[in-house]
Amino acid sequence: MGPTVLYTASVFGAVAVYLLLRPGPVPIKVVGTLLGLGAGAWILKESAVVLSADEAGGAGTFFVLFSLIAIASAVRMITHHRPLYSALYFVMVVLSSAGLFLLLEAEFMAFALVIVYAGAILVTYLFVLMLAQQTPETDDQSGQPEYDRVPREPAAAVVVGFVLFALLGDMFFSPEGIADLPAPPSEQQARVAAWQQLDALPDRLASAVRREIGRSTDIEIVADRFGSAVRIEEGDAYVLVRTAESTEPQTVWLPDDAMPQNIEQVGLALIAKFPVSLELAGVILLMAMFGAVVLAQRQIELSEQEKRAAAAGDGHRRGGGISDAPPAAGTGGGGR
Amino acid sequence: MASADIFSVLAGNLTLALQDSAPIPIAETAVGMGWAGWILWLPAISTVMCGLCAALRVKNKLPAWITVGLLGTSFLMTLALWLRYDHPVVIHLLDWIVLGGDRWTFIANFSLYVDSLTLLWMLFVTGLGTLIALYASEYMEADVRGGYARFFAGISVFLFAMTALVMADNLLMLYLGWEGVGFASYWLIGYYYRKPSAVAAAKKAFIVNRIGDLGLALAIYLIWHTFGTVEYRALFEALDSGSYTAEAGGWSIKAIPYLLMLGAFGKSAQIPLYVWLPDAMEGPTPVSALIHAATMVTAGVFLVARMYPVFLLEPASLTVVAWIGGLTALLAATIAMAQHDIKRIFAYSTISQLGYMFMGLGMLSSVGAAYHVFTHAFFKAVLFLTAGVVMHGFAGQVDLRKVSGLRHLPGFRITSFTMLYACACLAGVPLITNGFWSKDAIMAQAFISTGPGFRALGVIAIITAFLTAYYAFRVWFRVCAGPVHFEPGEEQHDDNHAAQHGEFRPHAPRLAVNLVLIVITIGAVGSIFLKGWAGERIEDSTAAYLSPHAQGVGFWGDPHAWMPWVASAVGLLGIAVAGYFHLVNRKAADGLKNAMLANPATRWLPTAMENKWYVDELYHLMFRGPLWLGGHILNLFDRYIIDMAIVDGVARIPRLLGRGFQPLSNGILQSYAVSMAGGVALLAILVFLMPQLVDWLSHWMGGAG
Amino acid sequence: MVDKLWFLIPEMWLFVGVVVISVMGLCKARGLRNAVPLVVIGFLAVAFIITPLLYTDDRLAKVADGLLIPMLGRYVKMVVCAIGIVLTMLSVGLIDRPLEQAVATGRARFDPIRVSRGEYFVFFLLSLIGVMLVCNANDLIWLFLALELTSLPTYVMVAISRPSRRAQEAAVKYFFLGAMAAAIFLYGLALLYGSTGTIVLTEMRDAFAEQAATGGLNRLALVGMVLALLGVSYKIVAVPMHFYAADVYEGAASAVTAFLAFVPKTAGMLAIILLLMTVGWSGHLGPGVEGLPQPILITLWMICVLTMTLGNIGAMLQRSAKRLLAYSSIAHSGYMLIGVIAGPALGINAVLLYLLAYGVMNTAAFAVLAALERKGEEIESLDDLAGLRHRHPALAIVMAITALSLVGFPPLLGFLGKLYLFMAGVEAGHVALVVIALINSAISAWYYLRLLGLPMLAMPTPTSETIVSRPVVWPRVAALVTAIGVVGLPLFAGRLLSASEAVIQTDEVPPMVDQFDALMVDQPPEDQSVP
Amino acid sequence: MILASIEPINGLTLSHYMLTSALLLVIGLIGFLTRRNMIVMFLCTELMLLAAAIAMIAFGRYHLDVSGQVFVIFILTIAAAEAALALALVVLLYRHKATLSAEAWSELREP
Repeated sequence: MGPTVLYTASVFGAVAVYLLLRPGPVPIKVVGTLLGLGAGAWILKESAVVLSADEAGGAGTFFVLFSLIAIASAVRMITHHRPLYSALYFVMVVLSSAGLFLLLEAEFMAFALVIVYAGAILVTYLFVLMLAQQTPETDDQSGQPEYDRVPREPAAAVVVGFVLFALLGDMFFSPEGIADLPAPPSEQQARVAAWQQLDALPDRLASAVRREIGRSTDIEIVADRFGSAVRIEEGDAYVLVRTAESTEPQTVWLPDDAMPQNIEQVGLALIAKFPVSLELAGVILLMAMFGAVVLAQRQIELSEQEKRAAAAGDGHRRGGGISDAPPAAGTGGGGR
Repeated sequence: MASADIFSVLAGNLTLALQDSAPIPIAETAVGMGWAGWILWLPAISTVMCGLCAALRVKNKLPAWITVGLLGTSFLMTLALWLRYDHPVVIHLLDWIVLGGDRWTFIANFSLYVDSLTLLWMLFVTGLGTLIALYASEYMEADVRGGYARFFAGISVFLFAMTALVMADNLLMLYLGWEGVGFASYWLIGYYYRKPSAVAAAKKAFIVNRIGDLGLALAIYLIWHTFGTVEYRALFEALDSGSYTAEAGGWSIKAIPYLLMLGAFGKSAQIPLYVWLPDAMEGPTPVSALIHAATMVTAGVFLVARMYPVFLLEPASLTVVAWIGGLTALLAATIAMAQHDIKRIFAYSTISQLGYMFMGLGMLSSVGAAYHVFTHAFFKAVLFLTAGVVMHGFAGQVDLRKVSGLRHLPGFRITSFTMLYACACLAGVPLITNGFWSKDAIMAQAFISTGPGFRALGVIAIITAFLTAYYAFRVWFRVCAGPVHFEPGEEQHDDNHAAQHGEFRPHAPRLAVNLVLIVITIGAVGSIFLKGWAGERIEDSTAAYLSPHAQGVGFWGDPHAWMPWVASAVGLLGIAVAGYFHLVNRKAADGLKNAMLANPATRWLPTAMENKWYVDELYHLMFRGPLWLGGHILNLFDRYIIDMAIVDGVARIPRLLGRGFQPLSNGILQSYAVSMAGGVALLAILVFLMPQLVDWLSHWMGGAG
Repeated sequence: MVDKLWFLIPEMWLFVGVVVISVMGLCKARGLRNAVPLVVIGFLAVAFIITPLLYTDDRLAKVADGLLIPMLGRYVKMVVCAIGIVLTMLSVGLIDRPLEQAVATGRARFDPIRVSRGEYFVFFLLSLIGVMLVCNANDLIWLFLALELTSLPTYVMVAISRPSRRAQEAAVKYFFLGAMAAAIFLYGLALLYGSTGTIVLTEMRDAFAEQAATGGLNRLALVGMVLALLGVSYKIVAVPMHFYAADVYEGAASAVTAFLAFVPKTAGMLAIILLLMTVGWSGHLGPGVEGLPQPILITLWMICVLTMTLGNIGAMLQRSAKRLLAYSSIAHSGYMLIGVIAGPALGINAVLLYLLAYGVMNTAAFAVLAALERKGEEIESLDDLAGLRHRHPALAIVMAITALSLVGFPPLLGFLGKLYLFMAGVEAGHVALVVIALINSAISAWYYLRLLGLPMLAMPTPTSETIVSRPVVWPRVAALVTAIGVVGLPLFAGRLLSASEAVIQTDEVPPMVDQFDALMVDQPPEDQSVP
Repeated sequence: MILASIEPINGLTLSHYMLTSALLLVIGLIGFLTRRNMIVMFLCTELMLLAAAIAMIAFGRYHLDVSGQVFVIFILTIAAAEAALALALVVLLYRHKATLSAEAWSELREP
């Protein structure tokens, strides 16, 4: 299987998106949808993914489900003529992406995505959209302003987009996966790396050890000469514990569930590896707040009329020389 | 005899004899000569002081006296340097750019390279600079309340840059001066910035010069790349070592002379880059005299002379120099014959004489060329200065048909006779004029050196000498001889009350102007006796090259023997023809021209000559046009090809079938976004997808077929 | 980590400044509000002074293997602070002018909710902090965040720079297209992460070296690098991401335009250098790997040539001074890319030097525009400069000198920068590129001459007669300072070069600092003991 | 599907995630180029950022490395900051022209 499938499917996909983008009658939309689905199905079939339910605990099925929902919602998002619906479709994309994150065992990011994106950012969008756009009387397209109904140069955009897709797909799309990718660490290496992080979490280590040896009295975990308490042997970890009873250190093998969980690893990396970036993100958010305040507070423009009035000296409404530019005259309160 | 072998020689291989190449004298580092730096710094100080005068709005002649004083001092120091000179030296002044490490270096300091070539140039640059500044102090006095200080600041900048150019000890400093004189020229040509033509001329000069500068810049780079240095001393040492030859050096050694040539031709107004010089006459006349006749335009000659050893590595380049010079000399002389504007005639004559100089350099007569530079500086300065007197005296009148009989007018006597002598020099009147001797040296060499078509060039030079004599005396007979008659020009001086009453009285020149004219003329006379001296100067320098001697025997075997006779004959013949048409029977000239115009077969000749062979128009067509067109085409390309054809065009294919075109407007955010994304996609196709696509297509086609 | 924090002290100090001025801007006392720019200058000056003190040998030794170019910060931070000081001068009196006038004349009461001068300078400083952080970046997150910190404030600065719809239009174009470019950049980073499995730059370098040793970089890395370069091209206004430049530069106030032409461009250049540093130029990946990988080289080469050429051609057609300078800014990015292609050490040093040179020249040009106005509106058209000499001779001379320097006229600053850059290109064997650049440089004389000729040679027109200088003196001071820099800095060529050469050295080209020891007689020897 | 069962995903699985991510990026780009509503345009850039986030997470999972996930946290931060500024700007523009069309703002252009 050469790139034939990919290129042809790209062309089909491009035509499909184009048909869906441009305003037109329903049958054309149906054709577009079918084309798009066909292209997707062909790629799925040709890429020989095994969609068996038992692969990785059903991950295959879930992957297809989530990614199809994400892609379909994304297409719908850019093709829907009502911005509000676009935003809601974006929520769908975010939710299904969160599903993909779960499949990728990034639980923390999955929930953070839902909370931050779907919960916070999108709500802001919806808020502004509702603020800035009037509710159409009818549900069909005629109620929408022209700029929402008619896309701009869809064919050019589609061509550009799918050329890029061909490039990226060409790279990702081959029977054996992405070519020349460095081999991932083996399971054992991964376990070692995870265990090593436990050193940075002494309380968690101690409680795991206590649970393991079944006592809550004082224990002392003996560190090795490098100062690390967790000793690892072939992917499994143990600690040497000195308890009140025996002076001789006792070996305690740690159970798998003592291994740092995803959220702990993320948190640890965030604090230990990227502290400056964390601060930087804080500064950026502060800056964004400043910016939003300044932009929202400025009622910048003096109309010609007002300039003359200000020059004549009688033009100061509240605040004097600067005044609210009236929302473009005669729209009947363009805020609704 | 020459015409017989033109073709055979042109077709044959170049057989320049290089047997006599003398070793280049290597400079020593001078100790305790730091004072020579003031030759360079004094003009700079003068610039600053004139600038201060401009800022303080000084309304008297102070800037002129500052300039004359400081430049005069500079000249005296040059003189002192010359008197103490015994061997080439490098005088270190300041560190400027020092780069590099063990592997390579790039060193360009503010240092002076003083050899006799430098001194020869510096003597007339500073000397004439001082005198012309003195002349200008009177000539420009109408502007005392205007741009007087600005003018002298410009003159000082020019002299600073020219000094840097000539005295530099490395090519980068030379480049600094090179750009500097170009800039000063731009400044001074555009001095009358109220005249749109002056501004246009200034711009033209700058841009044409930049084309040449590009060549120089590339040449400097290549020299550095090839020889590992831009310092003359190290460069000449490397050349002397003999390890660089055209065969061994590869393409860069071959390319360097041609690039240098491009730079030299730009600055010295040779084909094809001469078009800026006639227009440069829009500047004040002292500027024309100083910059566009005596000094700056010889920078190209200086460059070739300075880099002569490099040219000698690739002798074919010298042949090109000679031919371009010869053709330029002829072309400019024919144009000069048909002009009516005195300054323009002299401008074309400058181009023509510069052509002689290049011819001399190209034909291995570096002594002749340098001597001609030296003599030309004097008589051309006089010619321009007298033209300036005419302009000044007759309210900007420069048309030689409208001024006549100057020598009979009171106060213009000195002007007339100095002009007569200068015209005689230009025409090459035998024995008593310096031009005769210098031109003769070049023309004779044409028949000695063996190179492709050098004999033909010699004939061209002789023809040009005839034309030169004709147009030089055409000017003099028209303007100075004949009955007294004049029409004033359109520039009314504010103080000329007579003009307001309909009565025009010419302004006779006063003390400073007359003094300057006389001094320079005396200098011209004196330079007759300096041929041997100039020759020694050259043979001691980097342009040292022992010209081939005549191989033949007897009178006809030695061109140096018979050439004076031939040159005298054509010169006097030209003067006689000019005398007939422009003094004895002035109607005949017009009659001849009208007759030629009336005859359809010959009509093209006077018309084409008067229109300068349509070169400007050609240039407009060739350069300005395409540049302008290119800009617009690329704009259109940006707007229509990128936006419309590539991006939108793809979008249009379906729409062309349906709705036709939709007007494309710009300034729209998403139009930019599409262009950007389109650029990304194009790059992606080019870099990553193209190989894949080709593979895929060939595979697919192969599979299908 | 604590060792690295030492080098962040200038940024932290400036962040203190951010806090101080954000409060000062809201003060009721007019004097305090007006003192905001001075305070900014003070903070920048202190940062300028403390930066070289922080980069000591022992501290550098501790972090040396954690950073790609440990010494980058010292040079860049000093340059950014110095240019930042001049840019601050340009911005004096720019924001809140009508309001302040109204307050001064008693027509309005002061209302802290309405002023934004403090905020403007907050954005200003934050953006500078962003650039300074870029050069300390040791992972992709840091790089990305620092770039965003550089550019996000500029979006707001454009919008509030002047009370005109044009400024807001410029802001929205700049912002939206910038967001698109940032997304492309980010996707490129994701691919780079995928191809190496790490986001730490030094580890990426090692991973790439390993890949290169076993059959070349993988495709993911190449595509990712190209996408990242294209994304960051937006910040350096390079083709094909240059389309916004003319509009945005025209719409923003001149002071902000000067800022845009220097600060994000510097950040972008540094980011490109850091990213390419992971892949390496000739000899960086050890024997067997020559030069930049082919696709990256082709991409950069094309970007470079197109950027120079389109920039110059575009500038030839402009009637607006600001648009002209915008296109000229594009062209200069193209020149700088030659140095990037040439690679360490010479090319990178040349780029760093050129950034300084361009910063000074560019600020000088915009300072002239910012110092002039007509009826409270900035001048934009070239025709407004006609005959400037008659009314504002000093500004006209500054403009003329700047134009000459931008052409690359010896011995001005621009010439020095170009010389070094082109030499670096040639040394690396990219002669064709340098020739194209030289031709471009010759073409550029065509339009720079208008910047020179109009103020100095043309006659004032009735419209240009109505131009007055801004009531505040600081933009003129900035023009003067930068003009002195354009003329005077080349005199210290040796010292500048040694400063930029100290940034990055390889074993290939011996350190050139030694050369200067003998020459800088007046310099105490310990000044040069830069590693 | 909890992390305790750390085992590498194979390259094939990764390639499917990456295809999804690339498609989302491209759809976001297309939307940005075609939709004229400024708010929807910015939503599309958010979609592009999301695509990058998916790529980061997938690569992180493949390399069993958490820095991909950490990167995503910062992507979210930037997305939020950009959204705040963009929406403020859009509101500001909306006040002037009472339209969300990007094409309403084309005063600055080549003459």
